Amino acid sequence: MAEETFRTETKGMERYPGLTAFLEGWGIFRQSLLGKIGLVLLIMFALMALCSYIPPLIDPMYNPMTGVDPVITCSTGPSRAHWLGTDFMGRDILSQLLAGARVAFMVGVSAAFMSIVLGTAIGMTAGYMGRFMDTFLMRLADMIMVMPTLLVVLILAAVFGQLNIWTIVLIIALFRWPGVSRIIRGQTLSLKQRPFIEAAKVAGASHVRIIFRHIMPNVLPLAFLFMTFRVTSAIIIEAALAFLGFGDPGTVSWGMMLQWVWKTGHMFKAPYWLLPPGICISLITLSFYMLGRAMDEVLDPRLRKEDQTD
Amino acid sequence: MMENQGNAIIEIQNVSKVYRSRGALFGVRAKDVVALRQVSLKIYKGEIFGLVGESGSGKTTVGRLIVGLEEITSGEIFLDQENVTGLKGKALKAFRRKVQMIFQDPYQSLNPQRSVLDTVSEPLSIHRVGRSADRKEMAHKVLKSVGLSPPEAFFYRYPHRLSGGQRQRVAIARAMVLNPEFVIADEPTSMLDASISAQIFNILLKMRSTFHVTQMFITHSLAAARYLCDRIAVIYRGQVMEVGSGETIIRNPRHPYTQALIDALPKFKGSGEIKQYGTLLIEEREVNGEPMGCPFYPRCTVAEIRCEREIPGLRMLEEGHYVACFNV
Amino acid sequence: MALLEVEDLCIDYKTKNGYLKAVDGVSFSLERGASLGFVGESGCGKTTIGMGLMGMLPPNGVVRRGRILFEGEDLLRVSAEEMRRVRWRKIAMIFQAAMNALNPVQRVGEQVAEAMLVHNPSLGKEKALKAVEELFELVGLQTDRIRDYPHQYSGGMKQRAIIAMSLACRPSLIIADEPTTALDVIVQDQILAEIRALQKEFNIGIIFISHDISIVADMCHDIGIMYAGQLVEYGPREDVFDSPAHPYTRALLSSFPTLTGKRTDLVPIAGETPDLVHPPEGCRFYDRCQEQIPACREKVSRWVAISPGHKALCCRCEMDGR
Amino acid sequence: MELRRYILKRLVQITIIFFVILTVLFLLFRLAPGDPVSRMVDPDMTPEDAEQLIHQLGLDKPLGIQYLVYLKNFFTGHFGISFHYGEPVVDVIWNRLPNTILLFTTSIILSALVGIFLGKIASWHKGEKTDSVMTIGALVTHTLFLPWLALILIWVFGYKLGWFPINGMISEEVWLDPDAGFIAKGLDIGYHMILPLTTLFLIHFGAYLLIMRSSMLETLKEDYILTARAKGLEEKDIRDRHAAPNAALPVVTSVGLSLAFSINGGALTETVFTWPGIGRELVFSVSQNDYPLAQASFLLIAIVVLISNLVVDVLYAYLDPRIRY
Amino acid sequence: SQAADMLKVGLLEEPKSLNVWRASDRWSWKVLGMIYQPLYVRDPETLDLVPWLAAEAPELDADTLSYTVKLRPAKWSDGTAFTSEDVAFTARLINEFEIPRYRYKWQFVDKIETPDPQTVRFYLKEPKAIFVPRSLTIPIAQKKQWAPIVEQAKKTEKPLSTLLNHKMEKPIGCGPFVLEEWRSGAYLYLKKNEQFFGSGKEINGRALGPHIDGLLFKVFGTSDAAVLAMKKGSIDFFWWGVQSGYMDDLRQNRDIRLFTSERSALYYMGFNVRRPPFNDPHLRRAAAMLIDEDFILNRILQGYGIKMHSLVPPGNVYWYCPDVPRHGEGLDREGRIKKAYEILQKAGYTWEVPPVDESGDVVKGEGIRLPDGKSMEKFTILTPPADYDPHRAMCGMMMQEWFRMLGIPAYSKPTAFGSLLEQVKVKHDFEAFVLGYGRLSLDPDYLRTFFLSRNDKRRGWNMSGYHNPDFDRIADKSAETMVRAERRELIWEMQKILMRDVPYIPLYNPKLVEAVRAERFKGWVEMLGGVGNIWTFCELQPK
Ligand SMILES: Nc1ncnc2c1ncn2[C@@H]1O[C@H](COP(=O)(O)OP(=O)(O)OP(=O)(O)O)[C@@H](O)[C@H]1O
Ligand SMILES: Nc1ncnc2c1ncn2[C@@H]1O[C@H](COP(=O)(O)OP(=O)(O)OP(=O)(O)O)[C@@H](O)[C@H]1O
Ligand SMILES: [Mg+2]
Ligand SMILES: [Mg+2]
Repeated sequence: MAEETFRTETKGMERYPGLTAFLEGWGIFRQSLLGKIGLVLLIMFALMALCSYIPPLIDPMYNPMTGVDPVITCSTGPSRAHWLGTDFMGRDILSQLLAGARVAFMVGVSAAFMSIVLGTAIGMTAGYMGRFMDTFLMRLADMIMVMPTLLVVLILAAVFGQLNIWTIVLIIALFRWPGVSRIIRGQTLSLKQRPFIEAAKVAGASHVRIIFRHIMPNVLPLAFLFMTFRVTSAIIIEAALAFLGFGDPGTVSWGMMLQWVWKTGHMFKAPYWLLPPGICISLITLSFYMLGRAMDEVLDPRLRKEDQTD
Repeated sequence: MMENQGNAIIEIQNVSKVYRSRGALFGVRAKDVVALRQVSLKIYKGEIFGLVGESGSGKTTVGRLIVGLEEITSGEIFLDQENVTGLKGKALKAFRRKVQMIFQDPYQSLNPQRSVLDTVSEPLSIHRVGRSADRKEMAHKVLKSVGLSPPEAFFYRYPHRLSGGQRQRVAIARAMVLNPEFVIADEPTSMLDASISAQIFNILLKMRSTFHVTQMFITHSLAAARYLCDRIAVIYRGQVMEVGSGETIIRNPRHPYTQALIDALPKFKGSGEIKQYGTLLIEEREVNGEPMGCPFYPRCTVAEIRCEREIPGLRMLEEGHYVACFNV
Repeated sequence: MALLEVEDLCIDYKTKNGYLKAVDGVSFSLERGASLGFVGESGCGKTTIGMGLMGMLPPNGVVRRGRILFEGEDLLRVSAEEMRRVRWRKIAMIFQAAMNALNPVQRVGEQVAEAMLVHNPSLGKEKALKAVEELFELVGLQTDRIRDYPHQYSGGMKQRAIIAMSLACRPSLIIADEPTTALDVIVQDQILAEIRALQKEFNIGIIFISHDISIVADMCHDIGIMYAGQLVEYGPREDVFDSPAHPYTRALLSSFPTLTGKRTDLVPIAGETPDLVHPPEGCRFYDRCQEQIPACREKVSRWVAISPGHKALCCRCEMDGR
Repeated sequence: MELRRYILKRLVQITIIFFVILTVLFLLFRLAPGDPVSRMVDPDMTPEDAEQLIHQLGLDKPLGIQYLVYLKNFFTGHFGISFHYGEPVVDVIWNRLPNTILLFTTSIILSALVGIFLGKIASWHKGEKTDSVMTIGALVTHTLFLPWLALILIWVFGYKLGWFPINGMISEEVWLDPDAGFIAKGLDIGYHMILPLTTLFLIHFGAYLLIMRSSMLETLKEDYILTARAKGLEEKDIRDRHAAPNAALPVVTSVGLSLAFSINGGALTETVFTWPGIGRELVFSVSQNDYPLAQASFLLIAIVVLISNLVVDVLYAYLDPRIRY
Repeated sequence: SQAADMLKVGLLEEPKSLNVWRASDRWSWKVLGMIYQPLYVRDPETLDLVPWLAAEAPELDADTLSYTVKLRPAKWSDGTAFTSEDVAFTARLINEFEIPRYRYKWQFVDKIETPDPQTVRFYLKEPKAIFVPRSLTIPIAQKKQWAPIVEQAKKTEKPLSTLLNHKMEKPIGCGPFVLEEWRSGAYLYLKKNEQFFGSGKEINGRALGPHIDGLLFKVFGTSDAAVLAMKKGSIDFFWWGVQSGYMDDLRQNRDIRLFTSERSALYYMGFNVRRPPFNDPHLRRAAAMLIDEDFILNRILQGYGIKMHSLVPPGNVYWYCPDVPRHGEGLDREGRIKKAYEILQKAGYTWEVPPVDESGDVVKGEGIRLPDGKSMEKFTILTPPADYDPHRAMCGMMMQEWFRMLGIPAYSKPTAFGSLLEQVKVKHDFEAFVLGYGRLSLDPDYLRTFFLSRNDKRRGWNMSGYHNPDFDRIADKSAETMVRAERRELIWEMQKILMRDVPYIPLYNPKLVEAVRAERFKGWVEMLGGVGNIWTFCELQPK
């Protein structure tokens, strides 16, 4: 009888396991204050990134990199034409800030995506293949892990010349996979031991089938969780690099804006220029971080708030 | 059906298993674990064979060796008189259609990301049996036979929405869907409540009676073995101590270890009869140097000097009752 | 005066879906030096009773009503600080998962000593450790293992250490929640023997919780059968096992394979335990009961005395009794 | 005994890893476009001068020979001569290293201690206001963009309020004064350290707080906490004596693992505050294409991270009796 | 000890090295310049050479091709006398060790004689215009201090390396200050040199001190820290250009005075004229037309700079030729595009979408084709990286945009310095680049170095690959012409040729703004290159 009611309740959705899982996850996510704050912030930044296309359409002087206000030749505070003021060349800070959001998303998401793809692939290979492959890959991971990524990118930037933003993204991805791969490897190792994998083996499943049907679906959520944390670190590394002057000079990123403020000596007198990029970098990392923690709660059944008192 | 000799479906001969610790480069090698030592067993067609022993005695290892989840260290395994030791590739796949396994922990043996239908029909798709509609049909049938009805209600459920008993049924269904000849059930009820266990026991019995599946039932509970099994083997530290028909082992245990085991069990039905505790075993006896004799020697109450040096082989006491002890 | 008298104890857990009635209207009593066993399927509320007695319910657990009279004092009315003092000194508990009940980074001896020192700080560490040695001898542990860490102990030794710890303050009541679940039969046998001997020696009351009927049957004078948060049958061991009154008890017994006696077919209990957030109106066992009558469905069952000290919570018994 | 073996094994591993890094660095810098000589843009520098210098620097030798020289230099412990300073790289590094160690270890220890302490408190008040404030505060400070935070601190405390010095680590008034004693000099360094230390502290303690908090929450669910409570221990004692020591273990590991990450922050802080340490030297030498110096600084940092990871592991084993290698 | 009248000077970076033969960075020279002195220095106003360690102007004997220099009586800071031996030692050391950067100024000196301690005579192999302005202005090292080091170095496998890598802890010089203490990473303290030859004397009409007790060089690392120190009064002089962002702030402070000086600097864009498309002077001229120097000056430099019309900075009044072709002077952006279009159109370039449409309006040009009909390939403008010089990187960005307006597919690519120079100077694999010099020698010999056909080789200075026999001839002649006025004619001619062929387009010459605290010291001497010059430090007086 209990079964009967159960069936009618969820009959429609049972066939769409992805949707059910998503809705369930969303239910938990919604309870998390951090998650909500993070999401709101993130949406804000996404809007900023979208809006970044608008100002140059209004007037070429709002082009974040090359546009200058014809009458303003030095850094000025907020005004009607420039809501956040202008930088030392008379470029609009708001347009730069918006363009920076776009770059941050691009850098963060693509670097994170690449590094988790890499990390997941390597972690799964190492964990599943074991033996020599495992030792080799994990030593490699150890080695890369002990390297301070920023400094590595810095050295590469110095050695191979000013790096283009995509190269930076690639390098960040190349140096940020070990953390992911270690976790994924651990997960794979423990999954490999699980009876359901053995059951599949006993049923005659091939390695390919086990990896793709049984292990991958179980590690992917974790990989995606890590993606949010990787996004923050990628954004920070790019920003720091740009701040030190090793960023892609053809890109207006927040780190670059901070570098301009700092290097052109405006930092004491132009708070309207110093504050926004820094706040943006900090907030976007905060938002991804919060999102990650909230997702962590969704994914980690131990933290599920069954015993929620409220 | 008890002693249809010569019709062994599974025969394992002198099988040993050593887990070698694989020290990392420059690492310190831990000690090798001898999980099984020279184990020989025969399992006859149509019977339920019980393997009983305390934790760590090597019960699971026997099962895993038979289904080929673990590489055998020495010895041979035969399925229908055919040597199936160390099969690879196609042969292994073919072998796996015939031999299946049910695992101990129903919470762990189902992939949380796959629905019941996926799980149950997976062996079919691995072995390319039928089309997807046929597979669904077969899954339907097998789910029904393990008592999950109506099966449609369970098709799209995920393991986390199933109770322990239901999960174990799905696991049994998965093992049964290929119509195997031989199934190993590794403590299928140790995580379940008594009332649910009884359901599972009855399903296993039904499997035997309706599908004629030979089974090996691994358990640490002699009571369960007694209920289910035609024959029972008692195993201690990787060695078979005693083999015999269920009733013989329970009523007439000859090996001191089996006796201790039976004595240690609380027996409640005979009311008023409060049992005596902990009399049969002695504290671990010191063994000098490498243990080379009977594994039970250190705790045995009737041990002699010989037991410390020699490993007793299985001796037939009477038809179908074998004991590995010098003193009986 | 009974050592412990529990009246109409109701414990709820607050959950997302509503109040989960984990323990509902449980009453029993225990004399000094006597033992009482609770048996039931997983999730029927055994542990919850134990925790309720210790005043250690999880944050979302609430005692809805009832009384717990311990040595004449209602433990539900005392302050948190007083309750803390009662714990271990008067009532000790051996937990379900003994394997993890010891702090992995502290030496076992220290943990046992701590139990004494908490309630008797003036004892001093030296003396406490001396006392620990005695305790170790009592439970059959080698005294030179006092300075070891828990991970150096085997399962059985840990359980013994915990028993030693439970005796540290010579309590008058010990609650043993599945103390042998993770152990092998032979070790279990030894531990149970130990507990019984000690109980006799120190005249301790024991509440023994297990899902294994056979163990409880061997260990306890009185048995309480629990189902879905309720005590459904209660009485001396002989009565309950020889002439079980409640259909659930009967079903439970017949689903349990035995070593002795005739080899009979097991009769499993069909169906599953009810949802405790929305328990059925009438008898909670109704859905699974083989002997159900329509009245069970509507009427809330009442206690029926079968024989002196033996009672059951069942409509049918009530009718039959009449 | 076992521990010693384990350490030995790890040391061998570290040596191998180190060799790989050593070689990769060599190749990286040698295969890079542009040699240090072509950087000299002074028109007074004739092509002949350039060839001469290249010869003197040994850059015209075959790569294999250069590698051997590089290895020899490394093992004789002098890392070659800095292109920029013209001094042996070791001298430069030894000069900077103590400064980095001073700033870095102080900040790590301080933030770990405070983080652990606050994390403990936050977890204890889970769900209450204290907890939310601490968690959110930790999240916010932890995700602040470090260079920006440094600039803001400079702006507020250096420029607006003028309370603290914003660069370097000593002031000449004190150090040129012959009467200034040891204490005065120490205080002077401490005074200069306030802002950089605050920066690093603010960034790091949040991470430790969060880890400690969640680890503590995990620990509080363990059965031995139930035992402790059943024993009648006071809540304070349960927290401090049973939960915290266990919960702090993951924090120890995370200190080790996040070290590489913290070093990034350290380098940025040193750069912004001109703290004469290895991190700043690395950033500077990189921008100056001073390969030997950059190489050596990086190697040193790698060694420090590798060794501290080992130390953390050993410490972990020491703190957690379950772990025996 | 801390002297009362100590001038505190802010430095951005620490000196690299106090070994005069090695030091090539400006930070080292700011310190070394206080210690090591040359024979002749430049007058702050006329920029003419005035005798410094020398007693009078060099005497040329045209027959023997020899110069005789009389020396002033002077003492080294350790108290020993400064003699002709020291001068000869220095010159011989340079030639013997072939010390980079110095060698080329001395290799043509055949023989050096020291008739007496106060006289030194140099015999030249051939006439050389640069001898007096370049060779005789090198710092003189003390024989006593360096001779043992030299002996040591000669014994080693790589003498030059050994010499250059010698760590000089306490350099001895004849300058107004001596090094007292160097605390690495923090400061250098220089004491007044009691033995300074100029003390109390009047040289070049200036009463020399030094009137201050010491110099303290504080290393800041970042401009903001230095500017803050300046405002607080903890330094008196920040020896580095103040960025425009700080200026308002500093200007408001009554105690702070800002000096704006011209510099002898050259920032330019160079082309690879060895291969298409920039082997065509029309295209180069069009490029010169497109580049909006006013924008660069007003926006990027914030007005702190002067326009460069020629490759010699206008501040170098004697050699600067005011009469060169000025590309695009006075035109606005549209005018420039139209003019450039015109030039290219005439030269045979074609477009799919011409940048000027029929109605004469400027649109974005597309699909430019070379006169031979091939479409112009994408090319990169290599610029120094933004961290090294944001101005030049920014100029690159802007030029890329301007070129694209005309349909020229330019890509600005800030490149690490090493790899930029590798491509430009060693491999000659590039199309265009932006480089520059912040401290260009006042002698215009570099014009010759940069464009002589002979110098178009690996690591050679003719990076553009410019070949012009006329130019070569005039240039070679200028090198030998020892009469100043005659040489000027030739130098002017060279400038004209270059600005017609534009292998390099001069972009800008930044001005230098330096800040000093006015309340403590007076007597700052303004000069090309800023107030931080030897005259200032010799003349500065406490108020
Ligand atoms: N993968 C392995 N590596 C090393 N040793 C192993 C491994 N698997 C099992 N062992 C060891 O082999 C012995 C037998 O193990 P096995 O799992 O067969 O026992 P079991 O009888 O099934 O025990 P349980 O009742 O606890 O399931 C044990 O001592 C165990 O520690
Ligand atoms: N903290 C909690 N919050 C909500 N529900 C809980 C909580 N703890 C236990 N429960 C629920 O209360 C009921 C009784 O739990 P309890 O642990 O007392 O059962 P038990 O009889 O001890 O079971 P087991 O034999 O599995 O130990 C169960 O349905 C359980 O799911
Ligand atoms: Mg097993
Ligand atoms: Mg329980």
